[in-house]
Amino acid sequence: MQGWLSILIMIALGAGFALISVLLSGVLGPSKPSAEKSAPYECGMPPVGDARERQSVKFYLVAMIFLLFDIEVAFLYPWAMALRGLGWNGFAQVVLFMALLLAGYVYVWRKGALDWGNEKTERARKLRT
Amino acid sequence: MVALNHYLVLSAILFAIGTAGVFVRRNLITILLSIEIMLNAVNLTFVAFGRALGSADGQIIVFFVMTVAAAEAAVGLAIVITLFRHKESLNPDSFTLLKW
Amino acid sequence: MTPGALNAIVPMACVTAAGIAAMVAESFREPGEHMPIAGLGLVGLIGAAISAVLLWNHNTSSFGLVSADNFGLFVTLILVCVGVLTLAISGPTIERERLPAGEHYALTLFALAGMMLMATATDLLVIFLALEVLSLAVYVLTGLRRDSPVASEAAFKYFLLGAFSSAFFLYGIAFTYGVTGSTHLDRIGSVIAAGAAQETLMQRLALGLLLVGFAFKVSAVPFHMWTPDAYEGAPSSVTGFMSTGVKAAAFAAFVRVFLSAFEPMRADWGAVLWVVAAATMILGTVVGVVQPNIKRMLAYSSIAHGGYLLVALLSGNDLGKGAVLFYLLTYAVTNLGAFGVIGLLESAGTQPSAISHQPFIPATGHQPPNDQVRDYAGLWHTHPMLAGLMTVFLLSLSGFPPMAGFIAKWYVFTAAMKAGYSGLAIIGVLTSVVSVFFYLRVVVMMYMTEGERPAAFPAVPRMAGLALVVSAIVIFYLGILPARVLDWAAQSIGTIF
Amino acid sequence: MTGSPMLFYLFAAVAVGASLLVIAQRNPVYSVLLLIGSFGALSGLYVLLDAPFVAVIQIIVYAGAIMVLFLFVVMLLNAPHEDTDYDSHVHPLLRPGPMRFGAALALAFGVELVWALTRAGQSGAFAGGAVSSVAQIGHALFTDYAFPFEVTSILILVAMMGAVVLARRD
Repeated sequence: MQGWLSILIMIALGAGFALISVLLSGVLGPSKPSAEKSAPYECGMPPVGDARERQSVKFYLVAMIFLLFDIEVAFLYPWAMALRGLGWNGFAQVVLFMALLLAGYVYVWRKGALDWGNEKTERARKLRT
Repeated sequence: MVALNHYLVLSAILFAIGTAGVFVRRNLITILLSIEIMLNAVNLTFVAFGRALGSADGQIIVFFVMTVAAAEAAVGLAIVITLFRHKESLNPDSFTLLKW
Repeated sequence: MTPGALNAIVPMACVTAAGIAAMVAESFREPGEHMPIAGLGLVGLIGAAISAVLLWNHNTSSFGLVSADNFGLFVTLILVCVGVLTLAISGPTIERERLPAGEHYALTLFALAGMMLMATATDLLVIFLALEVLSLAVYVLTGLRRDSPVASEAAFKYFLLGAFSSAFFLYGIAFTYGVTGSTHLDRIGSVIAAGAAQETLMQRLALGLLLVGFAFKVSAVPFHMWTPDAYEGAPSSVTGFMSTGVKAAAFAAFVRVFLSAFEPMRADWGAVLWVVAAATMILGTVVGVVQPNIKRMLAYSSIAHGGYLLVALLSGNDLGKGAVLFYLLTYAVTNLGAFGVIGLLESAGTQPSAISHQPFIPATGHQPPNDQVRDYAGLWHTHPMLAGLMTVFLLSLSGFPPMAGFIAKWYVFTAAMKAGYSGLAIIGVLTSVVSVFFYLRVVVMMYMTEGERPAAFPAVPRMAGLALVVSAIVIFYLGILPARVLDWAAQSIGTIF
Repeated sequence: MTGSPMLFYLFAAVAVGASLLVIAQRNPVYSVLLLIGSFGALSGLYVLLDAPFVAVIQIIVYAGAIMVLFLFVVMLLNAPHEDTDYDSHVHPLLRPGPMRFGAALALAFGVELVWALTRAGQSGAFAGGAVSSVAQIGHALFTDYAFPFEVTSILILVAMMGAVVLARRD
């Protein structure tokens, strides 16, 4: 267990610092709530609509592609550690793995899943081509 | 002393919670989350058996199960998005086009 | 890893390479440009067929996880037929419903690769991964018609129950690993055989959970809820592919796991499978009789056929295993033909609209217009060829003598009688007789009753028409001279156990 | 080293509690965050089982990527607070038929599993050497499990293509 003590300490410090600062400001600060002060802050303008309006689907696409390539990286950790023992055979396996995922990346890139422009310019560009 | 059985019982409880979640909850996202709970319960069983047998197989199989869970989550959420484009609600009861 | 060790995965690798090529080709295709992606798929399938034939009788195995024995190769050849037929009949469906063609073909090829791997894998983990590859591809194929709420709903129901049951299947693998210490089927078999005297509780638990996973994939009774919805919601070509390919791969793995690894525990799963097989046959036929929609009717008929295959699997003797293979072949060709005709007729009803983006389903009904049985009225007058082909397929499904269906069912029931399951054989014969009624209901509708709508006769695309005619010929050939294929099937049995 | 039982029961309680809350929750955002908490407890259990590498991967891949994807979709769909047509103060067990049947089925299945496992008689303490070095895992992964490793690349390809073709804008 001794190896994990340092990590526990780090977590405790991080969480502790955040909690303490929130608690202190809550306890020490003078709290005289008024209508304006408790309204959500929108650079001074009166807030309009609720906080969560619909986002476009490109956020989902990027998150999904991040997830799938995150798995590819997760497979590389043990590979890197054991590469000396695996030799060229292990190297060939990962090259094939990366090549297949490269094909996936080409597909995703050509299909425009990663295009980040806002919808209007994207549609205009697509119509032009 | 913590024995293998403790871990197996714990993963059985988690698996049952996931199964119950798939039936009980009326929200598509939470149903997918319950399936993730079930897969995690199975991961715990694999690691517990791997540790009991003293081999690395258990942990490697958990690797592959995580890849499968990620792929399933990606496709499942894509299908939920296409469903949501037709109907604004996430409540499975409102999807009743295909009847008995 | 000597080069020789890679032989067993060559058929699967060919189809995967074709899938990846189709995917990359689709990504470089300009929106309007026409590319022969189906041809690409065909090349991959032919490559797989040639390598499967070359590997016949070699009984090679690679990585110790995949063994290309005759049993696996026979199922691989069935899957190649399924693949070629699917590529042929999916042409009209893709044009009419404006599906993304490249992705449709690429996903079909990846699903086929998953099926071939599942049929030849001898390791539970590889079977699970192959099951996931083919299931994900088929979920997406089911939901590919994005503008139809019916298809999206069918895809989600199929996905939900599929993910749910593969979690059970995985839990079964976890317990099997726990009890036997390995996921290789042969080692599992030896450990269970050695410890057959005192069967631990956990072995039964593992057995039960694996049975749940497999029962779902072959849509056996308690787990068949998803089948009618998924078959009705998906495009016809995908439904044909799904009903034949997934079932063939699932049954191959079912036979391999239960008749080789868990053979010593036969007493446990024998009784359960008996009940499941009987219930599947009865429910599939009885509920199928009352279905107005022809796709739902064929969904229930495919559940019933799953029941007959379970009977063959349960009988477990060499005759039974040969019966499973032969039945899978005839069922695959017949069902794909039937769904091919339905796909063509669906395109007959809905003229692709002039406006580019008008959704193909008229705003009123969400059902494609002629999906009901009564829409087939008077088909003989408007499309004589399609009516003739549909009659051949339906008669073979019901097991009429000259067709292959009769030989397949006869083979299954003799195997059941020999293995002493006469009860199941009797139930099987009775349900076959009842099923003759609801297949003939459609035939009668086509010939005797008058059709009210003079459907415009669209040119039946050459490829699809040719594929349907060839499958009709194969059905007659297997029906009249089955001897050669039967001994191929018998040959492939010896190698697996 | 299986750690002191107290730590095991702590992590087990957190995992079971968080999972129960996930399926009892109405708001999907809270259930996703609770599930991340449950994954944290699970990775603690993996550390107790001398599988530190799986614990780290669990946090990175599961909690870090899959749950982020779930949160994105929940935000994307602006998942409303669950609109249950029956009034919410109805006791869960009195809800419409299928849910009660499902919950009862799951409960029975859970009890049966737990009963079977406690009697399974494998309650011996853990055997000797646990494999917890990443190099050992890596070596085994790329020699015995080389082929499944390549199959996962096909699985990722199918998932990527499926998700893009289904969720694309046009």
